Amino acid sequence: MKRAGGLATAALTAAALTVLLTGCEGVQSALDPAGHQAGRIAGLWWLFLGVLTVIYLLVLAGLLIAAIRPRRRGRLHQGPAFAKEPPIERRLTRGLTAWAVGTGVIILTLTGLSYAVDRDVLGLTGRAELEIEVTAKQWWWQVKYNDPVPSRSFETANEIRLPVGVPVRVVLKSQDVIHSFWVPNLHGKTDLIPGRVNETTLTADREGRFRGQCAEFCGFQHANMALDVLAMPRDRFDAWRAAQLSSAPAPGDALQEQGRQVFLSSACVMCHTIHGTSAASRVGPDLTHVAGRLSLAAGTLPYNKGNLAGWIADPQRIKPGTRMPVTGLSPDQLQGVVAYLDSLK
Amino acid sequence: MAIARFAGAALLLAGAMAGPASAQTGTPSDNVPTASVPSDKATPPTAAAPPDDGNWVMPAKNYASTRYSEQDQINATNVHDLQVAFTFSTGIDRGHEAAPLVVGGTMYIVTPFPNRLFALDLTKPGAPVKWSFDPKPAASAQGVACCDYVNRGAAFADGRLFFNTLDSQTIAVEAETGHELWRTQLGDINKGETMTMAPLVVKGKVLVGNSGGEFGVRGWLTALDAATGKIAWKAYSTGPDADVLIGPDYQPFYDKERSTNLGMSSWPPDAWTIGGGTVWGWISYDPELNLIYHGTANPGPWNPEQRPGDNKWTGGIFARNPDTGQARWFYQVVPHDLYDHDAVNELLLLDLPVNGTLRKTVVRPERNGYVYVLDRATGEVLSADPYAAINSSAGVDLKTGELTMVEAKAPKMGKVVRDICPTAPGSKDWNPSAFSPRTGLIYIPHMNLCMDWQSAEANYIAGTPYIGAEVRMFAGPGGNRGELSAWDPLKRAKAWSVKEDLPLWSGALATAGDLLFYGTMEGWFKALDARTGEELWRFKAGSGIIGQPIAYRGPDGREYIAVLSGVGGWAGAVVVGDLDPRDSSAASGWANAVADLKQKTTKGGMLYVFALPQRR
Amino acid sequence: MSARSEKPVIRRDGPALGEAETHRRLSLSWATPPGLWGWLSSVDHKQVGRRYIVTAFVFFLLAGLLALAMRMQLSGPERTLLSPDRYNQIFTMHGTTMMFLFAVPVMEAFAIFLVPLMVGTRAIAFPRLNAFSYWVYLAGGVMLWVAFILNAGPDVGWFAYVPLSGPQFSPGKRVDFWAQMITFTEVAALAVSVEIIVTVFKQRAPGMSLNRIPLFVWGQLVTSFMVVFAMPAVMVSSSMLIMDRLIGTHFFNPAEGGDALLWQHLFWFFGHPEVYIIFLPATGFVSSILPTFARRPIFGYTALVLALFATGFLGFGLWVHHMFATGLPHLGNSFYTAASMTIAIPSGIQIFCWIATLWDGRPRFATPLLFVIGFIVVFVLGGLSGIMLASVPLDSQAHDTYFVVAHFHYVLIGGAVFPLFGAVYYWFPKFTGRMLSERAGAWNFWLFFIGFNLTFFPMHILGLIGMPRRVYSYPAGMGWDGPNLLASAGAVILAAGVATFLGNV
Amino acid sequence: MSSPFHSAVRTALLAIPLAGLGLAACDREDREPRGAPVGDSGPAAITQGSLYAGEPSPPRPSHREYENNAYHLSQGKQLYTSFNCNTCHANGGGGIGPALMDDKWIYGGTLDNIYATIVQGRPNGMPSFRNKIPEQQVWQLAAYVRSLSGQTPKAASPSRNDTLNAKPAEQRMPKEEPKGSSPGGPNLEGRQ
Repeated sequence: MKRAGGLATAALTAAALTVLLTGCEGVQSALDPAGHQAGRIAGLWWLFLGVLTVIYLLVLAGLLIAAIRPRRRGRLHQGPAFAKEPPIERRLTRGLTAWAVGTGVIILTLTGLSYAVDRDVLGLTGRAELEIEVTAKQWWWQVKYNDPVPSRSFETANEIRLPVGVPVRVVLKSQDVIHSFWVPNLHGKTDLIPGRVNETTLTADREGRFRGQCAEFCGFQHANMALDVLAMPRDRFDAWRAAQLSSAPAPGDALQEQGRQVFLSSACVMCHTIHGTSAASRVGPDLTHVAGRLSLAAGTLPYNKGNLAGWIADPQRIKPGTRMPVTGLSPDQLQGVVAYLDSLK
Repeated sequence: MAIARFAGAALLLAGAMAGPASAQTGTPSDNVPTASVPSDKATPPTAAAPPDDGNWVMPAKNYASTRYSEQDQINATNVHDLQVAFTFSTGIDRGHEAAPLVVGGTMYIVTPFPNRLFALDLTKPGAPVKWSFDPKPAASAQGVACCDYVNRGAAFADGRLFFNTLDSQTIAVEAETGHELWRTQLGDINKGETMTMAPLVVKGKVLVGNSGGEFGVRGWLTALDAATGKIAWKAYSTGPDADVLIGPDYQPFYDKERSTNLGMSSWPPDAWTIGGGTVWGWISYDPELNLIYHGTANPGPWNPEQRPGDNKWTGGIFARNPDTGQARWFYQVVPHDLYDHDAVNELLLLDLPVNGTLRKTVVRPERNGYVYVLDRATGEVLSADPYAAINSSAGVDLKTGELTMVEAKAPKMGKVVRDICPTAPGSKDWNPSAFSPRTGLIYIPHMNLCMDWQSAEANYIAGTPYIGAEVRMFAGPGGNRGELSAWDPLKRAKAWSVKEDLPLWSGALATAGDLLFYGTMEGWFKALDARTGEELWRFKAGSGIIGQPIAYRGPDGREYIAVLSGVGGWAGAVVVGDLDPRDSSAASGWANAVADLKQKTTKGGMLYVFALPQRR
Repeated sequence: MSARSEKPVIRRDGPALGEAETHRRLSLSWATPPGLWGWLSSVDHKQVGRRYIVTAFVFFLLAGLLALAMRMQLSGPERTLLSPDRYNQIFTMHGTTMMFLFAVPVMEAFAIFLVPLMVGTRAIAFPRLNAFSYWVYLAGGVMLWVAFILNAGPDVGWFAYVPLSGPQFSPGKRVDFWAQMITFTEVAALAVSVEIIVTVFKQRAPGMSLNRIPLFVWGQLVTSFMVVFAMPAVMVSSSMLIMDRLIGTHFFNPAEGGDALLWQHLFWFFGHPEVYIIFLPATGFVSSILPTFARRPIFGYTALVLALFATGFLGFGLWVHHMFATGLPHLGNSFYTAASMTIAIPSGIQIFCWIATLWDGRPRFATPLLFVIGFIVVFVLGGLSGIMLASVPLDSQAHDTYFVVAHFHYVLIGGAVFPLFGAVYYWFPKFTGRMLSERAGAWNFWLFFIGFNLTFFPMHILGLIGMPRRVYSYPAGMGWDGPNLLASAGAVILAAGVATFLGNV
Repeated sequence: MSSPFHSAVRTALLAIPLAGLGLAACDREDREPRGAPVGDSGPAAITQGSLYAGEPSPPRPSHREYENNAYHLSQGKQLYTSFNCNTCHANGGGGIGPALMDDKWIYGGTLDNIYATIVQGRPNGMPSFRNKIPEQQVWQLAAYVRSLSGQTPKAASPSRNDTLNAKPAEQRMPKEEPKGSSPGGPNLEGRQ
């Protein structure tokens, strides 16, 4: 029995270690903070982990000792304990009181710490310099960069880019069901709830590419509803922003031109927008600069021409249940559309 | 005989329209009715409202848009004898919003789609058809007409009739023969561009604008050479200044209208290309200042969250030079319009004492429920007073000209905002009011409706509506859905008003007999005492009336009142489109407001002409 | 079972009857009628209790199979064993079945069987209601599972958040079945709670004052009160959901004046106490088993009872910690943080008392005690991760991730299933008259314990490194492959443990 | 109280129709995002009346699965808004276009008729969506359009939407007997 227990413990420890070593650094990890908020939360996490581990070990030690401590033979209780053995009862009661008080103090401390971090993480909202409006839809993210001058606002999808060190206010809305916006490396999650407007603040501390994912079950493709977050230096961000404001470039060659024609006369135009063309529907993501994005289909596939073609050819294979239909384009048409879309940097 | 009269009338008209030079030569003292009006009353500028010759050559009667006839044979004492002189069926059963025209013994009627033009010979008994003209517009235009296939009338000038067809053509026809002179295709129905407005002819130019603000078109007003149909200029309502014809002449009163390329920068990128601002309403013209005044319709889509910014130059009033189209001033009545409040209603040119000084003003009962008085030379807002129930805005700041919106009533995505007054069609839609210089009152046929509104994400698919809102309308406070208010522009208050069960969608007509005519959607054609509002006479027409009544002097010298019946329009869509009022959002919410209309009237187009019985 | 008394029985509302006549009449009314129909219409609390237990275990096994299917799907990245539609139905059915058709009913079943015996009465109060509750429960469960087998299983999660579960986003009848099942099972639970409360308060044997009733009965009593206060919330909300879906009301439609968050408030007002509804009876198991095998009376009877009360009371004040991410006012959230953490105090007291009992006793490590020790090891870990989740900032990272999955499996399996297995081993002779094999029991325990930890411990890490819950698939290269594979392997061992139990039974 | 035998018989009698219902539910609740198998195609030509030259195209239960399936109907409902059907036809009450929730069918009320109307367009303003809407989605739309007047099974028809509720939900619409296309023609199929 004990050997089995030891084995189990060993297996558990080994498993835990392996996992911890591989997992900590990641593009979607709360333990690898890259932003002010996530950093504070991770700090709190390690603190909680430390304190609670100590408590857990204490309990386990108590249990272990209680189970295996040597006992005098034949000392069995007869009848109610209260009368028979006051000393041990008294000792245990004192222990219980101490234990309860200790628990209370620790809990009070932890509550206070949690509260302090909560305030700190919140406190940044007022100082945001940039406002991004994220609208969740089944199953992708519409991202709007708002600006006091309306013509300097623009829209993208499934991708947020932000300048390093600048607090960014993210306004969160939903158009269908409840989703949750979660970029663990930068901050904890906030829900997007139809009929409500929520807010969160992101402040990236360092450059990098992070991944966010919907964290509230939202139907068929909850699993494939991710977004990329790119933290970049201010100047590169500004350049990117300026480029996003421009309309889509004109087709560069005959194939692209043919693709553009197909796009504008087929099912594509019913759902998508490409600025600078007559396509301006808002069912699906804005494709004005689709080729400049890091991934396709809400973080399902990395962006490249092959994946783009595969996605258009049979979206239902890649993301069953997605709103993007199988359009039945002929191979020629598909080739053209892919060439055209790939030119939209 | 008839020809001679006709020619005389035409000559007279030609003179009136020849421009400010000739208009100014006429001395005001020649003008009997206005001269008799005391100076503390509002009067239309004589140049824009010349003496009545008994004809009716443009839907608004004159450039000042008073819809006032100096015919006084029919008056309060004899109107009860008024009876039908003759009728004429147009054969079309859609909404008849047009005003008949009468020029020297001939009456011209333009029907809704398919936009046939009839000339009726008034000199003969029963007014037989003299000629008719069928422009044969494209049938599919019906699918992109937002609010029934209406047409608001033709315009007559220089022996020619000008009118628009639903499929975006402007056509000139020889008035005498009905021969087509020219036609110009101005818009593309595949993008949702239609034309329903009545043209206005100013100084040899035919001014027309497009409809389709609900289809994501880009609004414009264009001037066509009356002789050839060639485009003289075209002023867009959105986009770069060069397209909007904003140049060195542009001197708006308010600073917020003054910046370069506001027509682009006040929109999200590219949104101005499908941003609406159509010019489908009324145009007035002041020959003295040589300015035309026209409104621009709502920005598209309705859902305001999709178009942050002021959305210039939609929802406002332009003053332009008719020769070049260059803008003189602009005032945005509804910046960042929240409720489909097209600013295209009639613009009455009145010289009005304001704070002791006589100001040249333009008066507009606006969709948002205020009577605006603007200085027509500068665009300054002199006053804006509510004439209907309003809870979506809290008045206009006369210093800045800004309309104060009520935040709680602003449309929201994903939320039904309840009980917004007025509705999307406004306190008053296109149906024009009339002004009588004798009473000094403006007669405003309007509505008393409120609505629930929910914004939704609008998808632009070319040729389909671009709206993004669900609306259901219902009766406003008091339960009456319509009202005719007599507005005193001096006191800035209602003199009297008459409540109507159904919303009013017809124009008003004031006559020198101190009568006021209008029709209701259930088919009553009514005459009120213009001073008291007392109902003196009513007649039940075959179908609901949404047309514009006119008064004219017939070839026999008698006074006639004419009106088209034929329910329809946005308000009557539930009848003409045979909609199902169980769906309260049908016809963009109108079905709910007039769910009982199907029980009260049926469709059918008919001209009614009334006269007093001939004395033997 | 009928308590015989020496004196003639005096009935307040009837004639005085002799002992024999009383006995005859009572036997007539309480006896199980003959035949199939008789069997079906039995109102004997022991028979109903056994049926409840067996039915609940059947549902436990079914839901466990679903869990295995999910673990197979998630054993590696981008597996296509299950379609998203199937997967969503499966995880919904797993959660729903475990919570509504297994955990609560099985605890009530033990109460139905044991409480009357422990307070010394001949039958549970309202025996017909008791039988009714079973049939309603069975109807609800069968309805749900038949729907599931016919491809109309709910697919919106056991929490069925609107608007996803609402009329627009869940077409068809799937959610209707779910919501009706909720109403059925909650009616059953409410009925049983009323019976337990009345039994404990009105039918105790003479001389059994409240401070002498067994801790198990205390646990069931507090639980029953919690059920009475908590279950109506979910019944009301599930009925509101059905009305929204079928007759077009707007309780949860934000557009027309409803609120999507109303559902969450109502659901978690039930949903959090639900955890204690499952856990408190289990503490009753522990407090029954421990003194027996520690061979020492339980330490701190009064403290344990007070802890039960405290837990029962506090359990209603923390539901918002399920909603920290919904953007509720922050000050309010902080209150719920404090309240959620406070619950650690009564739990800590209980743990201390149990360990103290063991400490001072002379334990015999029979299977039931093994399970109790396993319970302490596992449950304390779950409780401590619960303290983390009570903190708003930490919850904002861990909420709706595998960390939470790990946490509540530690709490629920640790806090309820371990004691439950212990209780089965402990009371099996009483239920059936047969002892279970100790050898198989040990195998059962160790397989279950190891399998459990192997399955769920890695999930803590998975959650922290970013894996959200309720995903049917996940991309490769996220660092999630290893822990997931480990968890799936653990699930197999866990299943082996359960299989051993089945074999033993 | 009846005997166990009787109750068993009763249970069995009850179970048979229930099982039938259950089997029907299998298809009704399917969520096949891809729709009908590849290679299916729309109706080549649809006549709306019995006055036609040549042989009538035989009535065929084409793509019934779309209108018996809750998922397809709800997809159709979503597309109805996405593709701006609602901006002309409102929530079925009509506006620019005719009402769809009443009993009048100008161009025929069978699934095939509606498919043809969407794909081909109609002369008085209905645009043609040929090549613009993938075939499967047209079927979904057509099925949804039929649900507006209660032509689809109540158990599969959509319920109220989460937006402004302008009219009773499709599942609560009374079934309208389609009128407006001549009897004897292929429309009989839609009249059962």
